[in-house]
Amino acid sequence: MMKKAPPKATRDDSQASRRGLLKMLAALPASLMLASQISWAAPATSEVNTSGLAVTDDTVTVGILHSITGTMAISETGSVQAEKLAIEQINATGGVLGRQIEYIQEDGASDWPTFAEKSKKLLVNDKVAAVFGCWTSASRKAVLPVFEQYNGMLYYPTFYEGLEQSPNVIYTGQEATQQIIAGIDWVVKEKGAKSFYLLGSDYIWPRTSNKIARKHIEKLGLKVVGEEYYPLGHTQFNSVINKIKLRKPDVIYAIVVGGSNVAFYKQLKAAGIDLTKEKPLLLTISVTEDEILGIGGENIDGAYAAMKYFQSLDNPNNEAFVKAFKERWGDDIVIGDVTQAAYLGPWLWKAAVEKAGSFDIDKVRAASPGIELTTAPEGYVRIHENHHLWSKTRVGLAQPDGQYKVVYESEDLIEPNPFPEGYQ
Amino acid sequence: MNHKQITYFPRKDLIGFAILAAVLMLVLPMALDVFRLNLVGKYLTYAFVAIGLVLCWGYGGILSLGQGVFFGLGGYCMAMFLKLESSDPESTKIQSTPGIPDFMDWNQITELPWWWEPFYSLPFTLFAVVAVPVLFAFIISVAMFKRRVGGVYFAIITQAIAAILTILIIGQQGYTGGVNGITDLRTLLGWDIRTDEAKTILYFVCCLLLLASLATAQIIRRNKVGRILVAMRDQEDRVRFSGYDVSNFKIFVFCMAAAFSAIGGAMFTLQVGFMSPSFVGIVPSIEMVIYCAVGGRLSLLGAVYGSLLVNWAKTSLSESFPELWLFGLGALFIGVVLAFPNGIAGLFQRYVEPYMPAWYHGRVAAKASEKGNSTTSGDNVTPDTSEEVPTGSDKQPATLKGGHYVNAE
Amino acid sequence: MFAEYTASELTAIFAMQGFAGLILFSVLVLMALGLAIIFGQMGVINMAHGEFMILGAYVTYLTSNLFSEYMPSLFDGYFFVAMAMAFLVTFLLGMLVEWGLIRHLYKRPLDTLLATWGLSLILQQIYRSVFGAREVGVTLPDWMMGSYPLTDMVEVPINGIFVMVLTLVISIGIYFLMFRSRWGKQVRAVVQNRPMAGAVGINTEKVDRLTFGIGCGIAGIAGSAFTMIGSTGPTSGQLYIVDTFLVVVFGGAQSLLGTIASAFTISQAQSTMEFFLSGSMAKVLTLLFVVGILMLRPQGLFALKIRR
Amino acid sequence: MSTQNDFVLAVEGLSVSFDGFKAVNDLSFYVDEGEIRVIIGPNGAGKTTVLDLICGRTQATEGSIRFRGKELTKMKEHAIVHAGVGRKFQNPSIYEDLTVFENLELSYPKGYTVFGALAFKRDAAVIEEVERIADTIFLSEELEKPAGLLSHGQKQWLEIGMLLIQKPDLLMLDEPVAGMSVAERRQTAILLRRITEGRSVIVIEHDMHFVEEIADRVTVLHQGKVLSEGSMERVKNDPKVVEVYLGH
Repeated sequence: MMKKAPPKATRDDSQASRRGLLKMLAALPASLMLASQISWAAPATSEVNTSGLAVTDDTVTVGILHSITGTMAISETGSVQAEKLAIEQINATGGVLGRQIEYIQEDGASDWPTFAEKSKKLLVNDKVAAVFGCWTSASRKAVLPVFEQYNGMLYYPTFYEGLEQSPNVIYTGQEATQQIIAGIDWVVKEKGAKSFYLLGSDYIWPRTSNKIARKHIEKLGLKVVGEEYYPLGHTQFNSVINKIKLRKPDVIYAIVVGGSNVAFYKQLKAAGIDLTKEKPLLLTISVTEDEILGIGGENIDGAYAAMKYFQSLDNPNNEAFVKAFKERWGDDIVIGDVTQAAYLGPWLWKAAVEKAGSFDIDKVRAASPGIELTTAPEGYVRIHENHHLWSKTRVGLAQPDGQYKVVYESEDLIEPNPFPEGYQ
Repeated sequence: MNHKQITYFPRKDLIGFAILAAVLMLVLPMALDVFRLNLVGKYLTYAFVAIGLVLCWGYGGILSLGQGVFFGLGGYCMAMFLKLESSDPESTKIQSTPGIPDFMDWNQITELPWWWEPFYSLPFTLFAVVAVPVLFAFIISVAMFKRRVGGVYFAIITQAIAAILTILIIGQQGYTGGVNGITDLRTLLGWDIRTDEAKTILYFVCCLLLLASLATAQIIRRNKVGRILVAMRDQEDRVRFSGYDVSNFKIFVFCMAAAFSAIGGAMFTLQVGFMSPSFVGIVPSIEMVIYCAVGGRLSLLGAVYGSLLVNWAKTSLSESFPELWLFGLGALFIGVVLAFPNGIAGLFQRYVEPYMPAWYHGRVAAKASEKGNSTTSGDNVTPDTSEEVPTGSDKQPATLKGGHYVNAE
Repeated sequence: MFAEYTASELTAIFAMQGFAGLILFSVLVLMALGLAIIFGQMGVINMAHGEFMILGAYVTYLTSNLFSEYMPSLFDGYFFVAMAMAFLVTFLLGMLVEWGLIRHLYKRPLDTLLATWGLSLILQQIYRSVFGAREVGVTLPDWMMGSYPLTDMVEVPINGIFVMVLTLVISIGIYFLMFRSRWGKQVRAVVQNRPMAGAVGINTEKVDRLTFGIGCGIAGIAGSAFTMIGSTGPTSGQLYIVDTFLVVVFGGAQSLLGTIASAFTISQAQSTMEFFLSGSMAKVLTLLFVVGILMLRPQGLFALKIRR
Repeated sequence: MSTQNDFVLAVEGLSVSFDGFKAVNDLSFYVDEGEIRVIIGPNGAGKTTVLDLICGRTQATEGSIRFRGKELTKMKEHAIVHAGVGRKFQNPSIYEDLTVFENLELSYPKGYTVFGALAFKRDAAVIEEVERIADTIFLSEELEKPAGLLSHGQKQWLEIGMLLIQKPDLLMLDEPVAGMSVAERRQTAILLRRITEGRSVIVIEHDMHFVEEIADRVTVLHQGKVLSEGSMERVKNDPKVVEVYLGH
């Protein structure tokens, strides 16, 4: 549950007036400003900002663009919290190039044109140095032309279907092949799965993901016994559950999203399919700890999920991250894969800016490939030439308490491959 | 006697149109930067829908909760043309099948579906932008109105149609772009529609089309058809027993509303650069009704101002207080219905118009003085006035009998 | 498609599929009954119906938290308390809404539609502010989840049975309320002839308020029951609205029996088609089927042919 | 039977049932050219339903309605109007938001189709006819008034005027003097006498004095059937009628 945010978070409301003040400061005689610059030992604004971004001598403004109203607010809230946390932590450790990060938060309202409008506002009016945001593919597709036209930088946190590689986006979540292939290989190898039933919500990510899954399953010489899509928001799954019972697949491969998830898992359990018996086994790539909150841990107990991050990951980075996150947003909060990926955004941007020695979008872009983050909660990540992240994939087993137990972790970082040959 | 001639544009309507034209074409372009102007252009595309709703709902008493369907269809037709243009083999050479839209390629479609082919032609597209939604509206309305489905039932069925179309568009993503819609539209006959200059030009095109639509709607409204619509809304049976086939008039006005919405949709696609199924659904369709209600469901000009106002409020409120926005919008729905059923236009007529000088009302001075100030606004309901809002009378506006039950007495 | 299965498997599947249809039927009836009372008897279109349902779900959530906190020993039975609470809360809110909003709009059915839509937006935002944007997980007593195996193949979901029994109880309750109680007589009198009902001493305002309240209260119970099969979030209510209205309209607005019959038709059509087609197409075809029938029979399936 | 074409209206074997209840049951009657026929009967006798059936508002279950040789039962309302049947409702049914002039103009028999209406011109002929009718129905002074502001009696007249302007051959009036003052009632009787020249009229009425004043013949309906028919004098003395209706 979302707790009332501590006073710190109200900062975005007073943003406008503060920025006005800062502009006034910037207009003070240069000599005065010089003094302050020297004292902070930060590079001069004229050096780090040649393209008119919202960078002053002691601040840099970025944008946060997620849905905080509408149907997608359910999913995007975690990302907003993670991005704010990362920004606050960066500020506490001295900011970026000696400048404190300020953010302007906009509401995409779960409506794609609104995303486009707001992204344009952030880029054109507010001249933000980077935007952390978007969740659904549709919202990303809507803002993409805007970012390309006005040359902005978007850090996009969600695992998604791939088939895209924009110079103006850094994809901090996994693209489909990273998530899918490792997961399927694991169930085939460890659980001896031979037949699969593919199920998804009816839109591009589940469809494309299932397409990749099907190709891979068929490549392995195994069988897909059913493939099915339901409209977003569908709440009746009894018929498909019967079909699953009839076809008796070894694995239900489920990419159901949003509110449908809750209905699906509750009805699955009620229909007598006990996932802990693994007959059939359920493998999902769409249910993070965030979703389990709504589903109820007891209803999804025994399902497997393949993604790159689970809150229960056992490493010092993650321990610190989870602790900080709970301190900031409340004890009963959970952290899902996307939330973690969103947390990476500001850190990756900071690293790229510092490597480039400039906030200029072109320089940040040029500096981005090869940027690594050893402090990532998920472990080590590195930005690939194609703007996606090298990352590991893990398989988690859902527990009644709503957490995943990590049962498998890929040995090496998996190379992002947004345009997989032979899978299209 | 002043009933001798029907004037399509009585003086005060003319003044209203002139002011609106001046605001849209002069004041706003001078006052706003391109970004904000483009936003206004986007709001104006909703005004097309609102104008259609004034005719169809305000005058005809037919409430459609599926206007987004026509807005969307018009927009999709335009988007298909633009998408084909931006999908030439050269710029799509990385695809496994170059020359088809990118989303088709992602869905393993290797050949352009036959019904996309005609959209290579701009004249055909412009024709289809209006013809496809109107044809669709025609089919729906013939089926419904010939069977005398009306009022609430019609509203709910249009809602269901919006739901059906949304699911279809999302489900057939290989042909429609699915939930993402048709995105990344770049040029119109080689002219880049994303530049600031293009946006400004498109804004003016949008304004001109809007004014033309307003004029068309005004003529219909002042015409005998307009009076039949009002008559039909109030006493449908009487109209029928005066020898009119009521359903034909309903079909006509519903198709007109669809046509306006479709033009709005096409302009939306051009100005915003994409089209998505989120416009076809139920929520935007109902929101479009509120634009019309806020402006005043009987006022064409009000519809335009209503669309501008609500959207402007939405943008600015959601920039600073996103949580408050839904409260505001909800309160707006309730407030308009409870307190101001005739919206901004009603307030204007009640509180401003009586104080306007005689030249505004367009009467010969003698006539005005002869009538004197006997009633506050009795003049308002003579045939010369622009809106049939019986202000000054304290009864519930008789104009709100929109809902007819199919099987009520 | 059935060639590869044995006869017993097929029977089992058909039995379960029939059962799935019955569950869907109960769900639709439960969703639609409250609306049928409000829309059918009062002519008010309550677009906030879904939000009332979700309110019931949130009340259930709160009650479950309360029980697990203070009375864990009684947790198994909390659901009944939760349903009663859900009814009470939505009933009261319903009466409040009637008093503040609906009663001003009885002559303007299309306007109630807009006003209640506004109300639904406000309620959604309230839920979001109070409960957070995320969905909440309602913990159910163990006995309610899981299934009861009839044979090796045929398993009956317990929550499905629960919903069916609940639907039956509520339907019978409404039947007695509407057709056997004094209040029901008054409601029907007011529906048939408002001035006359007023003249013979029925307090029509009170009847209206109670009717609206009870309609909302039933929505609350439905929402409470739906925590077993669906999600509870600020916008979950919107998922139900189109289906609910179609059920009511399809049945013929003034007939409760019609509502039940239409729920049956729609649920059977949908669950059969879902079995043979993909989910999205089944949904589209069901909606088209309903719209098509409504065009042929605009009064709905069971409307009485009345004298005008 | 063979001579039915001599009648303006021939109703034969007409029945309609609403969910089993027979509101009109095997009803037959004939209206002559130029006749004023008054239909009376106790509440629920099916009077208004008969008018609804004739003008197409309700579909007959059985039987035929022939108007000047044309079968009306299968025709749409507006087509029946075009055939020459006009109908006035029990409650004045006028367009309150339009002026008296516009009310009458809308009933002027021109521009019935959508495109006809779009092309409709308010020419001299229209204005002249509207003013003539307004004069007939005592509303010349009120032409510019919104119809909603008229008195109840004036509204009744306006609706009659809206029928007259259609020039129907058969005029059906449902309780034309209900709610009128004595003076208005007298004026209405004069009006009715004036307008029946050259057309037939069916009137439903409860007011016996008014019925006596205007009726050529009277049909008494009871439980959807003809109970008695003939001159007012004859009907008044029919013992069956006295029993169910006048006797109370």
